[in-house]
Amino acid sequence: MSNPILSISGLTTSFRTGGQWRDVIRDISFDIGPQETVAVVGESGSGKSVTAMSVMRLLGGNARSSGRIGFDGRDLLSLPLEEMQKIRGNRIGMIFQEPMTSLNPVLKIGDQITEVLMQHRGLDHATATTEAVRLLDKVRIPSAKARLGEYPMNFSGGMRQRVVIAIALACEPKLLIADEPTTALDVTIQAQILELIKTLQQEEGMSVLFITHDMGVVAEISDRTVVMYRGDIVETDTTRQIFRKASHPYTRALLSAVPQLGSMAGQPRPLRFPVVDMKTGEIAPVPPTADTVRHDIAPVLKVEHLITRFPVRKGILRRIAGRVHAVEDISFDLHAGETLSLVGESGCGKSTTGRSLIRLEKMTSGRVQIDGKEVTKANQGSLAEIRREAQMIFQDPFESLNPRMRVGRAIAEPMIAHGLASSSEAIRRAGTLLEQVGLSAAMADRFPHEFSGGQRQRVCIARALALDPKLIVADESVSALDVSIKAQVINLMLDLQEKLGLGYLFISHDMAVVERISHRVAVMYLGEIVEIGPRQSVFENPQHDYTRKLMAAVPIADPTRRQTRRIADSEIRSPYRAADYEPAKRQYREISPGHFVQLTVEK
Amino acid sequence: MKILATAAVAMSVATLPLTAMARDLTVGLAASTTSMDPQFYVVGPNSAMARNIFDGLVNQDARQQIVPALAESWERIDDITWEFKLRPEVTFHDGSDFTAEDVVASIKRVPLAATNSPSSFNAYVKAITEVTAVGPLTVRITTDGPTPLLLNNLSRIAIMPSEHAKTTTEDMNKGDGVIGTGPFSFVSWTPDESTVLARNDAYWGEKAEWDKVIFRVFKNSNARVAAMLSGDVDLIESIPTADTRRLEGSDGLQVVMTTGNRLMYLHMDQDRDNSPYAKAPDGTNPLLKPEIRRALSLSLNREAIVDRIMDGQGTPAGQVVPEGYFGYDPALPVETYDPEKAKEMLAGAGYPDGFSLTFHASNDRYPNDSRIAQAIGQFFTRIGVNTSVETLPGSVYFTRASAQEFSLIMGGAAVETGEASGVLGPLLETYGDNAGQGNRGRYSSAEFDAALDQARKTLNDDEREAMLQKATGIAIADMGIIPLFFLDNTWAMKAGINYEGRSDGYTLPYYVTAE
Amino acid sequence: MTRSSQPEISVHEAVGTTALPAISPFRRTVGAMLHNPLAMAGLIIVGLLVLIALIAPLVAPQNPYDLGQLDIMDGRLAPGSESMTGMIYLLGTDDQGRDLFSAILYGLRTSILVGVVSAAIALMIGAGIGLISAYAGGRTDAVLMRIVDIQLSFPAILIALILLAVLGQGVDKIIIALVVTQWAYYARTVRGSALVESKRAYIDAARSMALPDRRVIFRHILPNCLPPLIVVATMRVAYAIMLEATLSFLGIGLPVTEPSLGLLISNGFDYMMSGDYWISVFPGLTLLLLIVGINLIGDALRDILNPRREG
Amino acid sequence: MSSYLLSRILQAIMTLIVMSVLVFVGLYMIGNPVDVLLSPSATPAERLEIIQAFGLDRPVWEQYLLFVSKALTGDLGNSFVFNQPALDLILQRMPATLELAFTALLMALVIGIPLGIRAGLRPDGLVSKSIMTFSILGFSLPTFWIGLIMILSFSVQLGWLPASGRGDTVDIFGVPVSFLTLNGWTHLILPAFNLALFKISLVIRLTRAGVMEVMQLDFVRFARAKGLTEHRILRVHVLKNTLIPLITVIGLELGSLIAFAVVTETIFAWPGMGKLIIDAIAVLDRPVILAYLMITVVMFSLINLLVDILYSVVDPRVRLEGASR
Repeated sequence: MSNPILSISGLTTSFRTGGQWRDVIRDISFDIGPQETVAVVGESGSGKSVTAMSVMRLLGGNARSSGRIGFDGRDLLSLPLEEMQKIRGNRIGMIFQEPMTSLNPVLKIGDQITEVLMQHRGLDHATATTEAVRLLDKVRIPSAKARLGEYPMNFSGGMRQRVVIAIALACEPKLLIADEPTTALDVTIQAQILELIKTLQQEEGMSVLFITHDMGVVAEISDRTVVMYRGDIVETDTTRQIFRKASHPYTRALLSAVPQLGSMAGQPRPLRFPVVDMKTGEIAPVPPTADTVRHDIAPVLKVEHLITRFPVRKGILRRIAGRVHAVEDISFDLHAGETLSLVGESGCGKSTTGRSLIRLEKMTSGRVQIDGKEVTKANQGSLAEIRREAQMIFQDPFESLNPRMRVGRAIAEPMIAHGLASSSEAIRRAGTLLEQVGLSAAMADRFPHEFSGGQRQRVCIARALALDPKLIVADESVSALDVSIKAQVINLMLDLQEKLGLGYLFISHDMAVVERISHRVAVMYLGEIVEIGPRQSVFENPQHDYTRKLMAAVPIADPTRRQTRRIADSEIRSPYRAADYEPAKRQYREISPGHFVQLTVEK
Repeated sequence: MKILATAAVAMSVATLPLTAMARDLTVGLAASTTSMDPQFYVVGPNSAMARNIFDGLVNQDARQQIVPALAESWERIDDITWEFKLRPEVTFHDGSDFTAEDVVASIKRVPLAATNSPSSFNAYVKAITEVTAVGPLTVRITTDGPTPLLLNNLSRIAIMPSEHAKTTTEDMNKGDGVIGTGPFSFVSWTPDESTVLARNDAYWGEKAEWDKVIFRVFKNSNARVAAMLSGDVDLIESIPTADTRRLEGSDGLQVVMTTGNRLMYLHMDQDRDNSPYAKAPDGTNPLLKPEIRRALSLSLNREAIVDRIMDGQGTPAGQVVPEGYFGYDPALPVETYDPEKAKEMLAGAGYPDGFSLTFHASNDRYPNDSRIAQAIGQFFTRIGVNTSVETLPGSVYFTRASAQEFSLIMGGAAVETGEASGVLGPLLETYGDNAGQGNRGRYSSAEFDAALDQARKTLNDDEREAMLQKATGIAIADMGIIPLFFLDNTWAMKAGINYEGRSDGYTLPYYVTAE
Repeated sequence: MTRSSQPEISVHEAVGTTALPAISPFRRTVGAMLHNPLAMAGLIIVGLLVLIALIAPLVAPQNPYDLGQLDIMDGRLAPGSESMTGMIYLLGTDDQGRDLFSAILYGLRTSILVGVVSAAIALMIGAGIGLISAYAGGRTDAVLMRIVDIQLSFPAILIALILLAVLGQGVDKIIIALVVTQWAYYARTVRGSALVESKRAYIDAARSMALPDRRVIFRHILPNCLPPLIVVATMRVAYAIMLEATLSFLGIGLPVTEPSLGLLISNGFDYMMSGDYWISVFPGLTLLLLIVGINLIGDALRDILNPRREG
Repeated sequence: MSSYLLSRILQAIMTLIVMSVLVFVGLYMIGNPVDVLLSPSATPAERLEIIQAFGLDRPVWEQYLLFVSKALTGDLGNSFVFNQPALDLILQRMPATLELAFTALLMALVIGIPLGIRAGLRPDGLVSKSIMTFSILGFSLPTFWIGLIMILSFSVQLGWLPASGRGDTVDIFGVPVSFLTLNGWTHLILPAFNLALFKISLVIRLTRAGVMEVMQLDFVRFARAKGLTEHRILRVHVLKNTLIPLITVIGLELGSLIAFAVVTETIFAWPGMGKLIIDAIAVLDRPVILAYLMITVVMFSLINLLVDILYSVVDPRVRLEGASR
């Protein structure tokens, strides 16, 4: 590469913790050429974000960096702060992961844009305002002029990220650093933002340093890829080469753990992820999955016309001003040994469905039976019995364990509370359960904070198993995990399904994971199931517009299948309705056996 | 003194700037006047302020003895009829002449001004059945019976112009009709903050020395002392005992103490066999026995209390009025401190191991009241009476004390009239609808009642004094109350200013002189 | 959403045991306290003061509450003076001849007792109401929180003043007054954190396991509301002690014969200008030391238990 | 907004009713004011007369209803002691108290905010630690004690400032204020500082905590990434976010300043409402106690309302809604 825009060499950054300096990234070197997009990819703790922050020198007093960061012929690390401030936001733009918090909530959008223009380009306020309108137009924010006077709270996540991009690009930087810019966004919005970045890069002719953990996004956007693992660069190559034939075992392991949408074509049953030997990089063969679905007995879960609505009250009399129609008239069955996935974007009601089933939310109407027992009419006592049959695993492993309770105790507690075992017996069984989920019995004495995220999710699974349930509702249970850990946990879940004949209601926004794990899939949109059917049928022959849109938006971890998509810049709609709103009766059409699609009645 | 004032005026006209001309006196008061109506509320701060602006037919001197004021002389026509000759050529602050009509109107106004009063002046005029102007400068007063205290009572009634006889308290509080014949005229009043008066140049007596007097209110004693020490004020009243020595020791300051008319005393439950807070081993009320009460009295070292707790601001008492007061009996000594004898008497009365006693006192009504109570508790304990002390805010204390909820209490009583009867009646007379309202110990002696009653009806001063002394003797012999000491009234002032002090504690700038 | 800030071991995630001792949150807190010099200073100060308050009857040369042991002839002696019986008054005496050293020890007892007991009762009531409010939600919550709001908009001193005017004097009365003025703070704190906690997934998990409400509230929600509660309680104890002293100073607190620190200060202030400074100053310094100590601890706890700094 | 106002007014009225009932009954239980006021020599007939004149012979509910019906016409009764409308007495003293409280509040803000910002920006520095230690001291010094010490040192020992009282006042729109004269200032400064001390510490802590919290937020990092100077980040981004939550606290604190003025006014003999209420409690001047409470309830409700409205004006995220969390 002739003249790199950014040239990092020998960059080491350390943090001070407890009076000691600890290296977080070690001896990092890579370049970014003109108009090139370089992705830095890695899992949590790999140091990818620290690398980006080191370039911008945004790490604060507890961190120090050494090495050289060449930009424009100068070493950024040795620039005085005032000089650095002239580069930030001017020659190098940066966007962050959380669009919800990147903007100052009490300043108008317009001011937040113009201040950069005034700072770096020396514009007066009027010119800056005109320029700000142009920038908002450029990131495709409708009626830009009117929105300058609004506050961030009036913008959706995707729109905020557009504003952030507009600010980052305000001074036409030569380099854009994007630190996980789409991670917090829904998949259709993510696709929009990725497209936007790609388009703008071409228009502006800038280079992009793209930090992400998502191999799909990497495949989609980058020319070259830097793979980081625990503070080191393990591999740097063109993106195509990396995906075609990664040289480092870690990269291979990472890639093998990434589910690729469409890779399950022709596979009728769920499939485990391959396990890679970290030393040799050998991929062990995937054991075939047994047919676990028990169609012969009555379904373990039967849902009929479930409706859950949340009233929104206003005024002094607390009158109901409207309702959020979180779950709107949905029906399905789930058999023992079967995995049914509820898939959809945020606010579609998939989580509320799961929570309504075991009455964590109060359902408005409908009928739910678990193992033949009526949930709807259950009193406190029989509810306890029903809940024993149906357990839930939650999204955030950091949140779902009581931080003040030893994990053994946490697993034993339901057994004791339900009078299923004596205290000592329960603790003993907790040990067994820990072993069953791949941990050791000795860990029962530890507190949650002493475990990693993946381990915690295993603990949660162990706890869910404590009551010997027939059904597990897994609410985004693997979404927060790193890919490799995600793969392990999914493998564990499949093992347990085989061993125990569990039925899973798998709630997820991740189409690729859903494809891997499900027997059947239900796509939810605005509280309704728009399409439901056998996984193979739905994925290979999607019927509903929304299903297609969803699938088209998913980035595929294969640079050869990179596609230019035109995703309409639409927002996800809200299921809030006026108090007197009565939804229309929905009609479904059966496409193939068990595959139903909602007939579109909407405008 | 008149010469001095004139000289000052002359000098100022000649050479001095305006500020030096004014001889102003700034006084730090301990309590605020609550009303500018001199006939509204019988309470010290109001009466004291009224004395600056108003005169009575007669006034009380520094020892509360009667001196002529707006009445130059008087004679008793019979047992119930009095005739007063008024001072001629007296004018009110508004320039109008003072006549007999004004006296009649003023006395008749008293019941009107009593509306809503928490403690009205009615008591002082209730004996008067008729008051008439028999001449422009002659007034005749008829009473419902022999009233030896009529002059004392009249000394409390402020005389105001007849045209203001209908002026309401409310209006007077706004400054309307605050017009008297006194040495100072009213300028302004801010409750709880300040009162300003100006000299009445037409005063019938000697003119006051001060052009203007500013009274500032410092309820907090430390604040008052601090104001004195920092020179913000020229004179303060009511020195906190603790600061007596400091003020005395300060350069450029002097302290004046006079024996006051307020007696601190103990009341003991002499009514019930079972008293709530005094329990002999057998559960009965030991305070019923006079020898026990005597033993308690003997146990008290009054000198020590006055010296240590009051920093000398008091005079040990063996009877109800201080020396020099009408009804004082020189033959009654202050009880000598004798704890040994007290113990003997306890044993003699059958309580060698003492008894248990809870002693109640107020904690915000009298100077150092809670400290005195504790000290008394010490002395009681030392002769073997197992004593605990409880002090309460006056707001709670008085209600409960009146309801006989306590067994032994401390109180303070002031002789507003200058005569022993002012204390003997309320505190010691047998409790009843018209008598002994302050007798919270329920002492009752027919002999005492008879002597007091007779004194009240006797117009002859010598005879009356003898009867009062007799009554006092009986009560003290019975130990109906245990007298402790008389509170001293105190003032501190800048050197070069003099005030002789008064037994009623009033701070009257008229009598404040400069060297 | 990934948590890039959490150091995580990936791919070959250590499934085996690492020989780490299990550290309870409590022990972590204590450990952190021991490493904070200001907190240590606070702990030592408060520890010592509490200790001497506890053993006051053993170490005090005089029982200052026993009138029989006092003699006004020994009143207002300067520090170091000798009594008539040969005892040395280390810190001097007050107007009653009360040995100030003893009086401070006993006063400390009263002050700490009043502060701690009132805080404890207020905490129990407040925490209970806060939990109920958070867990019940809806109308119950609205009504309870309205009461709390109203209570909180009224300054403690005003409420205490009126209450004591109504109730009269005494240790029990002042404790009641302090409880009434303080419970709302605990209620709000507990409700706030209980709401946060009850929205967290581990509570959903507990509920999804059909644990009884009582168990969810007391075993899961309450322990996790403790950190902010402890901080508030520490600060509130200090405040309660100060408020008691203030009320005693205003003459509506405790009986004179059993002075707390506040009453000693108030009592001694009358003698301040006449030069007998010790009667007010020594109890004042003791009070100051006690409150500073407690606040130091509370401050350190606030930093340590702050969830933003955790992990 | 209007439904919000309505609910706030309803709430204030509820508070008024509850407080007045509680206080009325409470005062009824304490003691009979007549016993305190009347001279011991008064006869039962005189006593009865006064009791009737004050309406104290009627059952408590009747007295209360009478009070309420009069209160609705703006008559809160006459002070037993002053025989003046209690309301007038309090209103006369209110300017003094408000002047004291506002001066103290101003001091707290002017001193507290800069120190708090300084301590929050570099929390581990020596200066910051000194500021925090000072603030702990400020928290720990009982108002009354420090007041006494201040009088002792500045007035008695050094003689710099007057020990007590309110200095010369100047009328502004008929309201006497003392901050316009030098003499007034010298009287105001000690009590105001005494009252402010606790709040200074509070403001320091809140500001510091706010600055520290805001500095951690993403948008500050983003602002840095925009290349803004630290000065602008602090002035525009951090300060506004820090100070907005402070408004609520300041509102509540103003109320508590007015209440705590009771202590300061007692010590410095400041002629305000606080001193009046203490005196009124001492003699059980019921109408004054009640009127004081009614007025403080109204005043505090008003302050809280103003704070809420102000908050919604400066913070775009807040919208005023009917009574809810």
